[in-house]
Amino acid sequence: MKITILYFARIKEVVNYSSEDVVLPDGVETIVALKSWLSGRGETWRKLFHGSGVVRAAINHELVDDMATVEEGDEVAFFPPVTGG
Amino acid sequence: MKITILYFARIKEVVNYSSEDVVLPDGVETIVALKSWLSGRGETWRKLFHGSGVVRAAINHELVDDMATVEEGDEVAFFPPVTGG
Amino acid sequence: MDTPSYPSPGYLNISVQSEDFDIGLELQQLKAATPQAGALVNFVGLVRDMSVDGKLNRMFIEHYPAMTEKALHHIAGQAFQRWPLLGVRIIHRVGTLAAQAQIVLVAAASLHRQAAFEACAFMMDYLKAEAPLWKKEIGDFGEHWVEARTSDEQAKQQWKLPG
Amino acid sequence: MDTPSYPSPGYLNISVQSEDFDIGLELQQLKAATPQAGALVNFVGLVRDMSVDGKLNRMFIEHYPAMTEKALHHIAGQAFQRWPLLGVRIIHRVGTLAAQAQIVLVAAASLHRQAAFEACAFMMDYLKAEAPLWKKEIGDFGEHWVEARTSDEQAKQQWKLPG
Repeated sequence: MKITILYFARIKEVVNYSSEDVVLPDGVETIVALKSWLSGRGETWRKLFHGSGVVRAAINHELVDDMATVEEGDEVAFFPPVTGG
Repeated sequence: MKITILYFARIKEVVNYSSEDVVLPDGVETIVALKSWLSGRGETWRKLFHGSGVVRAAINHELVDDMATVEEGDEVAFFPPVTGG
Repeated sequence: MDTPSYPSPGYLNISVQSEDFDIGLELQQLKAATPQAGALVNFVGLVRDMSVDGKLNRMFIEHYPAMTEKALHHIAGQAFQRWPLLGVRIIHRVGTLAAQAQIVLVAAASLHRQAAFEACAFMMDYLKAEAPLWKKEIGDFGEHWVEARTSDEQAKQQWKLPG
Repeated sequence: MDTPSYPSPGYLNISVQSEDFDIGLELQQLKAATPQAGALVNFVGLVRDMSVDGKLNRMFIEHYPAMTEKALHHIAGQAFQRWPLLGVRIIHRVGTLAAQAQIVLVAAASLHRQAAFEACAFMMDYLKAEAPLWKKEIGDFGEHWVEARTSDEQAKQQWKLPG
């Protein structure tokens, strides 16, 4: 299935993208599975998702946890803990 | 001893004074004794100090309780519970 | 203005006045006086247009002139002792005020938000329970002195420190 | 602007903008929109001129445009559900801000002060923990993203309702 992924703040700087459209292989249907799949891209990605820093996720503009389900056409976002206010 | 007494808000309207200088007889040395002594002036005063309404007191601009001591030259004030803000 | 009875290591400005005040201007001045501040919290109390007895036309606020500023300094001094505040501004109006008029401003500046929030709420609770001010409501119903609310005394009690 | 996801029986106005705001004007508009209000509480967050690494020259605030207003509406909606509020105004600035600039305004109007105080503190705690905004500090030390503080997450947790 095809989704859009957005990256913000420190994470955008680390991966060097602000957004991308990706086609997920079968079986990648949750945030945690998506993180694992992206980690397969190499060291930068593996450290990002499996290092010490917390990576938060949103699906279609709602904060979600790792077990949330990703569906066709979703806008998924990855970002660090928020620091506004 | 001689003191000044001020009255505020509802109490000022009841007694119909805003202030008076009084000379206290010997033995009237606390707020509670002062209230009793003033109550001797008549029904209006007795109801004011011994009725259902709370009367607060201050001596020289500090809130005090009934047992506080009154001294020569003090400015004593009687007023209802405050309602500012 | 009285000398504060408590130490006020920060900026402190207290006014009791009949004139209205400009919230934006007051906060700008507080901000200018506390350049390290990261948080400003302020409360504004307004004359409500309804009384328990019906529609209110205006309010009269009486006070005890020699005592009011002293009481407000005392309250602000306690807030400076309890929270790491950079500045405090208090204004209370007296005299005759129209419905919807501004009555009181209490503002606190601090590095972080929690101190400013707590100190501002604390000062309002103490002001309501201790500052010698009395409101009279005037409307079609005639006029009456506002009754003190026991909830205001309870609000003050919750700030009592143990021991 | 998004449609609020929660009922907002009162006045609600939310802005995410790069422009500065005028606190006095904003509160005047909130007051005009809530003529029954007896209490206004507002918080203003400012860029501090010191960072953990030294003197700060400016701050850059990044956000997730499609999500920020939605998150703020969600937060305000929760406040309307928990307190008898008459109105809420939230402004958050984004982009590059100078030291001492205003970052955020959260204001609540209610009949009595307690609701406005609590709702304003609640909204700030939730905004700090949930709104998709990120600060980068820029100074003589270079630049760094601000680290999230665990105290902000704890501040949010204290508002959790039992059960």
